[in-house]
Amino acid sequence: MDVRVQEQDFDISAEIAAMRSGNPKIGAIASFVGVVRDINEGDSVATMSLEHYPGMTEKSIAAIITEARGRWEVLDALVIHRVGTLKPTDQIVLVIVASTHRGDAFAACEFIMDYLKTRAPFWKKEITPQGGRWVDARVTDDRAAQRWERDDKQGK
Amino acid sequence: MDVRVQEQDFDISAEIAAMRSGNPKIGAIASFVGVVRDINEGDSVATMSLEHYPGMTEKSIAAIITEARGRWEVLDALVIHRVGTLKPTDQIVLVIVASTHRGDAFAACEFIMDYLKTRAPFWKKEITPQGGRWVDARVTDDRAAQRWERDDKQGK
Amino acid sequence: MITLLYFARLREALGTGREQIDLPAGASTLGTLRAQLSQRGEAWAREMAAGRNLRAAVNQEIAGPDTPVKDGDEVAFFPPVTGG
Amino acid sequence: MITLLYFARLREALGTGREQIDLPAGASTLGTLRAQLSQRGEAWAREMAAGRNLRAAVNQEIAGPDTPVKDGDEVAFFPPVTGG
Repeated sequence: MDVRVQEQDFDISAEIAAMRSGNPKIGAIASFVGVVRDINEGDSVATMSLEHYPGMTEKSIAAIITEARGRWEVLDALVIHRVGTLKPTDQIVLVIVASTHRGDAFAACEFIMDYLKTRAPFWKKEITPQGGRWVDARVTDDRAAQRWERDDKQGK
Repeated sequence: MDVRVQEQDFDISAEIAAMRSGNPKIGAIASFVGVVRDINEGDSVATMSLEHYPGMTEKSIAAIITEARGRWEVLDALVIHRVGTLKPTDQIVLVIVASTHRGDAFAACEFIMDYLKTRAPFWKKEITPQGGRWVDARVTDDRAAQRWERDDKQGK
Repeated sequence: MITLLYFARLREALGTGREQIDLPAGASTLGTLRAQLSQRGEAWAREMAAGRNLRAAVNQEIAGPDTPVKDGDEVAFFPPVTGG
Repeated sequence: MITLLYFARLREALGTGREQIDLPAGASTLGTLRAQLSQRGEAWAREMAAGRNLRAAVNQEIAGPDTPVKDGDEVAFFPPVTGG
């Protein structure tokens, strides 16, 4: 289990290879890569700047991974989140979850991503030709995270 | 949209990079890597041999991707399935789905994987110290694919 | 002539992966073709038996017992798939 | 002394990202601390207003208005997060 916050890019092949060689019980690896889009609510984004809360960031992501491990079989998990200046088509975030079976890997990976979106202290600022603009939190992200809470109550 | 059946290994980083540079609308990339496990129903697996039905394989996977595109927003998708001899910790299959938002990417990726498991004509043979043994189809795989059919009927 | 393909466990049990035969008289569907093939001998009777969990495709599309089979078709029999 | 941290839009609006202050008298919870800070001037009143959608953490754990604040704590205020 590993959490990294860094300016440099990441290499998903290398990370998956390290996981595979580390545990021969792994049968399924689900992953997610977030990418800077060139269009966000109408304006063209020239660059994007990512700020975070050092210390709390790592703790909050580690707590999300711990929660995922309590719900699904997680043999290994990795979250890398980039900070600093990024441009369209750049990778922002990587979540990898390895499990024995794919159902657990997919669910835990999506859970971590949904919770990270609402609980990990990162803030995006878009730098357009019109100036800088802090990105507003999306209601859909809150809903995506709340899904997992409803699942709990219904015992699904 | 691309489907490849090949003996050689694949590089998920290179495939994701090609997708990202090809479409600046991509914001979310969900992917799945299937890995040869060293334990399958109790025996230790020395190697695994994968056979397929050339022609039908590619067609059936392309049809699964087309179905996914009808259900979710899919900006790009790639399936690579290896055949021939593989050993534990080797990569077997890669599914990558790119979309604007992560919900679509995750759902379409899991859907493609579940359908591939029950509809694409591949057969695994485990070669153990005790000899060769064709892997039996799993009931859990049928159930995983049927989930998506139930969703249709319920209009979810 | 039709092309018959057999895969995986079935290919090994029957000792062949591919053959070309004249469409047998009365074998106008996948179901009747399978019944005819099951009369070829012991291994065929066992592997093609009606209760056997076998899948089939006609011209590379998944097919059922009622799927028509005609001259020139490619017909494949195989166990449930286990890829991924 | 407590450490106060401000992030993103809030940091820019307040013109500061970090300060150390003596815990104000009567500010024993996050809610009362926020009310005190809102009296520092126009930008503070606007950004710290009760209706403002602001999040906070005490010692790097998400906290609510009733969370106790004591000497030595690290208290952070920030807008809803937008990572990933």
